[in-house]
Amino acid sequence: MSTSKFGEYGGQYVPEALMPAIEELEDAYERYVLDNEDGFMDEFRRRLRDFGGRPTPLQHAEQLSERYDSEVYLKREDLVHGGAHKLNNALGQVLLAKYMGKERIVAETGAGQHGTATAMAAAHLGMPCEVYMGERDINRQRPNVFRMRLNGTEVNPVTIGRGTLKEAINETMRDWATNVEDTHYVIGSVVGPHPFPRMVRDFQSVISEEAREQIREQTGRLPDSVLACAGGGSNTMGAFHEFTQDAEVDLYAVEAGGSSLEVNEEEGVAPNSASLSTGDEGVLHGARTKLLQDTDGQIMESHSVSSGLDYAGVGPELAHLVDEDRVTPVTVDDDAALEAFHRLSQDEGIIPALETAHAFGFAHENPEKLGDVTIINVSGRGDKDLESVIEETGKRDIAAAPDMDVFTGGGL
Amino acid sequence: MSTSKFGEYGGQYVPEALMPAIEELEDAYERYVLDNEDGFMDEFRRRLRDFGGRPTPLQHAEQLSERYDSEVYLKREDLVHGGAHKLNNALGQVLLAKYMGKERIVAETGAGQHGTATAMAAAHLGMPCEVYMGERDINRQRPNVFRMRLNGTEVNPVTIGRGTLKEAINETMRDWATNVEDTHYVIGSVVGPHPFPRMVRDFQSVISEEAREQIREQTGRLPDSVLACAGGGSNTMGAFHEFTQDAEVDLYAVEAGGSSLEVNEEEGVAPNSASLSTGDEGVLHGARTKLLQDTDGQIMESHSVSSGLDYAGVGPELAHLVDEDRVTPVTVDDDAALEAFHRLSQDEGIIPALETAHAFGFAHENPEKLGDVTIINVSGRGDKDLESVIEETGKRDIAAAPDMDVFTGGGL
Amino acid sequence: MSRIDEAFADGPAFVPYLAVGDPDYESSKAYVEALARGGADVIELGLPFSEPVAEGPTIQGAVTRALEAGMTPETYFEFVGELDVDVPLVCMTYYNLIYQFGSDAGPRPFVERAAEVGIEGIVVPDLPAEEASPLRDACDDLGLDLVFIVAPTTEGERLERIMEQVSGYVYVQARLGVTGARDDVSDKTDDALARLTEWNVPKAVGFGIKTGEHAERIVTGGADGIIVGSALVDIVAEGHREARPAEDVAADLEAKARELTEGAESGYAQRVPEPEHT
Amino acid sequence: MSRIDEAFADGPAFVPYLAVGDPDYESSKAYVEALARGGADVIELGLPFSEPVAEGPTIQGAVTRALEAGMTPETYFEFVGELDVDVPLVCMTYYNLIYQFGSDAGPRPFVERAAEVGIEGIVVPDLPAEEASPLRDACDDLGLDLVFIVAPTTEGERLERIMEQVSGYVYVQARLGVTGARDDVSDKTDDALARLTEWNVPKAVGFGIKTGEHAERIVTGGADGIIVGSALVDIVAEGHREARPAEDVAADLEAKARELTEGAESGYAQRVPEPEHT
Ligand SMILES: Cc1ncc(COP(=O)(O)O)c(C=O)c1O
Ligand SMILES: Cc1ncc(COP(=O)(O)O)c(C=O)c1O
Repeated sequence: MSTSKFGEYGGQYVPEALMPAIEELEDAYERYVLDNEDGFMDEFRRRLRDFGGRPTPLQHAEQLSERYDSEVYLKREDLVHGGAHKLNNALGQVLLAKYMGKERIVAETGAGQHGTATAMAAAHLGMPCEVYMGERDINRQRPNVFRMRLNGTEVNPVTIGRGTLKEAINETMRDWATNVEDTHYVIGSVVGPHPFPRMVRDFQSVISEEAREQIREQTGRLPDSVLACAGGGSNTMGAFHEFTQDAEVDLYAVEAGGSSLEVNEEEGVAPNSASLSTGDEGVLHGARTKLLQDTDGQIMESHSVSSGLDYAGVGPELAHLVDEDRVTPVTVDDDAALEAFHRLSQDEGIIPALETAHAFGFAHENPEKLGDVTIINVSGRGDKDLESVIEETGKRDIAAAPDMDVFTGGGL
Repeated sequence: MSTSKFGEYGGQYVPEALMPAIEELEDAYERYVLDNEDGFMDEFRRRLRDFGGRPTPLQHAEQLSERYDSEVYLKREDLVHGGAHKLNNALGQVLLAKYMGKERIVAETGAGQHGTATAMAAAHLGMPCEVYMGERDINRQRPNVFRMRLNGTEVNPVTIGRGTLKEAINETMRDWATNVEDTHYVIGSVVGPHPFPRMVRDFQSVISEEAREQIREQTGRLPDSVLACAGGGSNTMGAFHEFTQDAEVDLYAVEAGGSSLEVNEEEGVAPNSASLSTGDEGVLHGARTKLLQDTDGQIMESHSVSSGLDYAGVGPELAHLVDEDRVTPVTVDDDAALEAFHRLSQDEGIIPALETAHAFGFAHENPEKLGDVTIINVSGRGDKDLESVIEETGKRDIAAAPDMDVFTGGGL
Repeated sequence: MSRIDEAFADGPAFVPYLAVGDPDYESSKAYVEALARGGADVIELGLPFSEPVAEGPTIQGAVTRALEAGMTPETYFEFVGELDVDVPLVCMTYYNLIYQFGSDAGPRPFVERAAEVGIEGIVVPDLPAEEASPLRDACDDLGLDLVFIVAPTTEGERLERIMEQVSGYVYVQARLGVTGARDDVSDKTDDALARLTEWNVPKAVGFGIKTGEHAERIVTGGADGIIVGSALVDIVAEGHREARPAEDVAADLEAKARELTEGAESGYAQRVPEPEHT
Repeated sequence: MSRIDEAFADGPAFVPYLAVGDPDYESSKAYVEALARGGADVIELGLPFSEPVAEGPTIQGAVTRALEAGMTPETYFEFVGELDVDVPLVCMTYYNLIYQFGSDAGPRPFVERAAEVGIEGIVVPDLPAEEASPLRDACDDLGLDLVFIVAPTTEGERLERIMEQVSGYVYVQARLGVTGARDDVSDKTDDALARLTEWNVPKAVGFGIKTGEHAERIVTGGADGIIVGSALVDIVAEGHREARPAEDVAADLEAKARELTEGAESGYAQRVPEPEHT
């Protein structure tokens, strides 16, 4: 049996009603994913290629390489169908749900990227799908809401709390607990109870499988560093996994520093989403991991300019790798992320997701950490963020931002 | 010397001020593109792969295949960086401009896809860029305008006329005529004076090069038909070119039928963009081709729900292939295109561009024409069209459309 | 035999739930005491957690009100210590609050403090049997019962694993989903009870019970107790919404408790006589 | 020697341009006649085309007004036929209108009809020498001059190819870009004229000339004529915008024509004597 823990982290802290489904999933994970029963993994890889557009390129970034005096390579997950790495996992899980005979899919979404990926995968495989999304996020990422609807998915607004990812996960767990018999919950990151963190990582590892081979082909060596943003940590683990055994490769998990790393215990608000960097151990959404919590153990409201990083928890495996000193957690704040968003758009002709922009913010602030060869994971594209970027750029004085005159009258 | 004509069509009908630049371009086209001088084509192909994300998959579409009782394969140009086939050409031309020592790029855009593709290519290659776009199109495709600005491109609104593609081309030609010495005009389709139609086709032919090989790998045979939408006709020629010698492959160019194929001579308005199907010979934007014009030769205002097809002309090579009976021109109207947009989004989890949706509309209305194996070119993704689709769907009773309750309060 | 076991010994037990501190400290105390007066045999006292994943909208609302009014684990324990009731108290909360309490890692400090203020049992909706041993050990050492939930989906080996660990009573979840009062009684209740006959531990059924009539039906079906939360929280919420005096709300809660107690007793009276539990 | 050649024979030619039908048929006629009175030696009469790619905003405006007022090729020819002026007329239009005219394909029907109403030359901004032979042939057959434009970028072989085909006069484009009145005279004018000295055909400079002073400078520099469009269309546009009586606008046009004619003549007088053109 696959172990449910990563060191002290992980486990299965869920309502009893879900445990049978989780056991069933564990069994399916082992048979189909680990043992390729009925050719599951072959079908998954074929669909990831034909429907998803894999492999994605590893692109040498000329302007950034010059800027940082390091050979910068971009792993282009923004080119995956739907615009982010999220499809790697969503397609895997929806297909697995089909193999398991499930008849309905539910999912949570923050930035809407996991929701759109799940909606696409569900339409592709003919599965009915409902997605829970915080009301605040619905307003921050309207194009993604519309895309889900177009794919035939129901979008259920979650109005409780601050209306972001944490609440959406709560609500999806409640749906799952109600409809567990015929429903699979497609969780969107390497979080949740075992076997999710391990399974999602396995689906996402295609990123580092490809990148490791590509960098050796292109440079004849391994990189000195790999950078990925970290919300729940699925693009992160996906980009790191195959490199974890390569001790010479530094792995940087770039978290959202938000507006500040200080917390407001009184209000229960952390104006950041830096759970690896500043959080401590606790239990949330089915797993023991590093969390943003107050001293009592109440979960804090996190914050980030990017919805997809705006989460108080993080994958248990990452928490473990940080404790083991294998992964270095670092933070980039909202301002620097926006700046990096504009810089990449102009320098390289790639408009990144705001989540992704954090990884580039770190490269910009710490070029000396990159080494001679670095890989930055472009976890997604920024089309979903245009409205937020107009608004957030307008509030700040961002050197790299273009003049936005064409947009008198605001919003899109 | 490459010939400037396709049968009677083509040629070089431009102001004298541009002729030296066009001769220079012709020379550069022959040396770099046709003869791969200085390894131009190698660099182009490498960048198309690493930056652009090629090759794109040829995906078997399971739900459509069942629906139409034909093996339907989708050529996934929507997965190209930027979301459409347009980058194939834009990257080629911006790179060529660099090889030619030009220092500035101008381009026109309709749907904004060619503009964003050019803006991305220009940022990627470090070239200053200005894009002309009709004011009406700016309003129909705001996300694309914003993307261009983010890539550092200037967007110049064109207010004359109806403010669509035709006027944007006029205005870009005027800019080019003014700044011809250091500027290259990256035209967005297989239109304009020689060598543009031939050169743009060559850059886009990668679509059918890949598709022809992929279909043979996947089915062991050639398709019975290839379908592509046709505005200027660049995705069309790109998808057809390598099949033109295969007499057994039917080639369907699907034009925008708009609201009607009837024209209003009085008003000078054709409520469609079906120049291949209903237009006749004339000279526009540098080439002799099929046009929507009144009996005097004044160009009509065209119309389509999709900005990218909304053009009164078409590539001269397509006009020639239609006269030769090698390509069959057909039309799909606004309603059927919207219906097809929703159908593909729900059936296959792919949200197509409204332009692309026309090709699917034809398949739906004429499944018997597809033969046993068909390739439909998915020229682009629909993210840019979300606003238009909400609005246009709201005006109609579209069976395939989802309920749009989440969007009370209108637009995005 | 624990005091909780005893509460189930003579006739059906009525086990009400309230979120502590909803809508404020003092009212909440009055409400708990009213439930005791209304006939409660055991009281489940909810310690509010920010992520109540197992709760429906009613109890989510209670938790939010209590947290906004400043409820914390330490305040909760003070509250329990001050309570003037003579029935066994069970703490219901989520694992993170148990895990974080005190300076040492692990659940022991929480259980120690709970024992100190007179808590006699604990139930943790997000702690399945698989992850329970540290808490189980602490409860055993300190003489607390550890209640587990059995869901409609719990069968076979899983059921056995839980039933080996449970003490006090087993919380029989009457239907899938989250907490919340319902207008009907779940069909699954009887099945669930049937699966449990071979075990001797008292079976308290919860999830959806709203009226005396529901209570009656469920006890008739063989339950040893009924757990009622949302139907009571609804009364608290309405009182809060309408800014009614706490005494009036308390009186309503007492009346509701009585209705449910009586319903349960009436159900018990109708039962085909069977060997009583020890 | 055509009548157009003759117009350049004695002293510098003033060649004004107006879009026919701007802002309406009758006013437009009055305006053209006013230019003749003001000293025009040749008049370029624009036949409005929907896609005036070589024009700047001023002439685009004129074209739009004329089209909206109903101008068509056939109306244009009627207009020309009715004109009461005694200077050679040159039709300026885009190739598609020439190509589409009449029932036969090709430019011949257009040229025949133009000849019939008294047009003596044609200039087509989007028809480079490479594509001109069918029109060239028709013009030759019917005795019309075919004027070509030489741009600042036209050099070497291209220049020779054009100069071999041109007749009437060569239109020397003074600067890159599109039509439009400017406040300065382009530096490139002298270079352009210098490149053309070896050919005997009259050289008329256009693009940007606005004042008598500009005209003077350009003729001093060696031009055989000046072509002025936008500066005149500006007067028409302003009259239209302010709804002034057509006679007043016509008077202004006549005055402007006179200013430009005089400027040109004064420039000619200042020229270092050189062998006159034949
Ligand atoms: C583009 C992109 N990158 C990163 C993330 C963060 O998620 P994770 O840390 O699981 O990769 C998201 C989440 O929505 C995302 O959309
Ligand atoms: C996605 C897409 N498809 C098709 C077209 C039509 O252009 P063409 O006919 O040149 O392929 C456009 C033009 O913008 C487009 O954006």
